[in-house]
Parts: sequence; structure tokens; C-alpha cells
Amino acid sequence: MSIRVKFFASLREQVGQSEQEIMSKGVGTVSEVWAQLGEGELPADILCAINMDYAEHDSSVKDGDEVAFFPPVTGG
Amino acid sequence: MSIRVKFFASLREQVGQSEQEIMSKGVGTVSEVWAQLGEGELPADILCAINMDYAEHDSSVKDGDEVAFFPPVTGG
Amino acid sequence: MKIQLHPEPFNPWQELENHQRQQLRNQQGEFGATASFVGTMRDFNEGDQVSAMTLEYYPGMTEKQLEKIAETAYQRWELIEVFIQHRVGEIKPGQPIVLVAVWSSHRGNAFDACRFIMEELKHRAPFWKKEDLDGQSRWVESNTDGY
Amino acid sequence: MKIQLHPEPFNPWQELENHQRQQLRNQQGEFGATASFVGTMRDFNEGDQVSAMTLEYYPGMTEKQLEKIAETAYQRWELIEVFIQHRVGEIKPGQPIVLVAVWSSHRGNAFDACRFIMEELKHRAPFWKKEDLDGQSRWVESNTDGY
Repeated sequence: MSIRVKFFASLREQVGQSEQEIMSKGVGTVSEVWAQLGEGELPADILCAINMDYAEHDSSVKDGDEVAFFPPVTGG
Repeated sequence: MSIRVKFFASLREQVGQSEQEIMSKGVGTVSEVWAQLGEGELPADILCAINMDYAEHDSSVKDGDEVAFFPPVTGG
Repeated sequence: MKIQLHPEPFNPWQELENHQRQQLRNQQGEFGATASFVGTMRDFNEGDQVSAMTLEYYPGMTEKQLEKIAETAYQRWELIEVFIQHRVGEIKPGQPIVLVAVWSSHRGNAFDACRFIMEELKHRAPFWKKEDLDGQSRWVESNTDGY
Repeated sequence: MKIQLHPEPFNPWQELENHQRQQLRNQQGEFGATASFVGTMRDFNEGDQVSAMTLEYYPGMTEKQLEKIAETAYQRWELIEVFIQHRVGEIKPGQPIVLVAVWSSHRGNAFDACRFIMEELKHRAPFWKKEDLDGQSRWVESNTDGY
């Protein structure tokens, strides 16, 4: 299956890219998507979204989803 | 002593004038100023001011004061 | 602090913008939050169509009480500026009646102070509304609670 | 409801006035209360002088989350209109960052909803601030509480 992964703000700088496509079997949750990236443990304070809606680290992903990782938001 | 008395809004219409000068001895409080006007009892919900500051019905007045009577305010 | 009564229609957003540009010119970068409220005349009140309204006030006392309200707000919260504008005279539906704007470093203070000033103004500033209904008129008896 | 992101400086009061004139033309006399909030960039944060700031966002998700916040406000209070404007990109001190404006029949609803939307926006809308200090830059870690 194919998942588009996006990174924002300080996490984008840390990971060194703003997006990446992962092609893999056996990627069932957001945490498992992160694990594929080879960036170590997913920090507890990192927020995530699936298809532009907030999700949890253990939320399920499916083929074609867009998964985003980012630090706490600071707008307004 | 001389007191300038002002009336506003529905009370002004009821009294039939917007201001009046009263010259009298023995006018010690706002209620006594009202009593001089011959308009009956001072209604409990009528607000009053002395020299443009809110006052009570039993507040003291002195020579030269401006005393105002008006209904509850409805601005904004 | 600026407090002003308008006998003619006024544009609240324009007034606010002008005030900020003119009076807060040297405080650019200092205020992070501006909370404001505009009250506009409605054409409906207590179940009746209202065609116009006259706002009576007490020249001198009205301004004095508005200043006192603003001063109380300055004492209770850290504020950079308070700006109050109020219409008087004959008003038509859709026309602005009141503008309260508060500048502060932080949004909590700006929101709290703006709302406080509006409630105090409603309950303590000497203004009285007389509504024109179809062929008759009536004094508004009391203000509603804003919470 | 109107939600808009501005890559260039915008004038919040002008936007608000235009929106009311254009979109609420047929509701003149219906709304009695407009509560609004403008957030402006300060030149000082956490004890440091800030010379500029870059606001990053998540195109698509940012707009979607702002819409959700506005929809929640419409469900919780009787509102006539919600208007949200937010800057993105490079911002200088003194420039507006955000405008939230809410029109309602009554002031309590307008005040409550405006503040609710601001707090939700601060905590849920995907924006990230990076501040330029003297010769270096840093990501803002978290937003302050607004109450």
C-alpha cells in the first residue's frame, strides 16, 4: 500500500524533508507509518493527522491516505 | 440655597420639563429635593446623580449642586 | 483613552483603524491583542418592528461615567488603550450605536476588559432609548443581561 | 461563513467592514452585536526582541480545521456570521496575524463565540511560528492560555 507522509515546522527541519511516499505492506497505524521512516521513536508530543483530520498515534491508516506529523500548533 | 434639578427620558416627559431651579431652605437630601417638586413620592427605581456622579436617594445635597433624576439607563 | 459621542452616523471600523494608526503609532509591536465590540440597531425588539430610535443622554455625565468605566478597566487589567464611541440622537436600523475597543499585550486581558466595559456601559452610562414603532413610540425600560 | 488565509499583509478592519457591507447587506437590522478580535505581531517574546516571524501552515488542513471550529461555534451559539482571516508567510512586528469576527443578534453570543473561536484556533489550527531573533531563529514551542 501507498501512504503519503508530510512533516511540518520543527519536525520538517529535523526529518530534513517536507513529504515522502512510503510503499509498504503491514502498515496498520500512524505509529507504524512513523516506524517506516527510520527516525526512531515517535515523540509523544508530536501531533498527527490522517487526510487533514486530527488522529491518534494508534489510529488506523489505509492505502492512499495522507498522514501528517507536526509539533504543537502556535497560530493566532 | 439653590439647586439645579434635571430630568431625563420618560421622567422628563412625565414631569413635563427637562430642568428646574429650586430655591429653598431645609433641602438636605436628594429625596427632599424631589419632594419640593410636587410630583408625589420619589419612585424607588428612579436613579439620581449629584454633580454628574451617581448618588442615593438619601445622599446629601448642598447649595449650588446639580441634581438629576432619571429612569434605568438603556444605552449600548 | 478616547471617548466620543457622535450625533451623526459613524463608521466604527474606520474610527478604530484611524485611532490605532494615529494614537498607537509608537506602540506598534507592543500590543498583541485588540478586542472590540460593535452594537448595531436592530429593526426588531420585544416582538415589534422598530423603524427608528432616539438616544437621549446627559451631556457631561455620560462622558464622565464612560471615563470612570474605562479607568476601572485600566486598573483591573493591563491595557494599552481603551476607545469608546457612542451614537446619540436619531438612529435607524442597521446603524452602529456603540463601539468599544481595547488594546493589550495579551488576548485574555483584551477580551475581559472589552466585555466588562460593554456591560458597565449598558448598566451605568446615562443613555436612554426611545423606539419608534408603527405610528407610536415607547421608552425602552431596561437593558438585557449580556452573560 | 468566510475563512481566508493571506500570504500578504491585510487590513483586518477594512476586511471586516467590506465583509459586512457585501455579505450582510440583507441582514441589516438583524444583527445587534459584532464581537471581533485582532491578533497583531509583537516585537518582544519570552524576553527577546523579535525582528520578524514566519508562519507555516498545512494547506488544506488549516482551512478544514478553521471551518470545523466555525461550525462548532454555529452549533453552540445562535450566530448570524463568522469571519476568520489569518496571515501566513513572513510577518513583521505591528502587522496583523489574525482576525476573528462574529455577528449575532445578542452580545453574549457574539462575545462567547468570538473568544471560543480564538482559543480553538490557537490550540487546533495547524499554524507554526518561527521567530527571527538577532541573527538566529527559533520555533515557538506552544501557545499561551487565553483565560
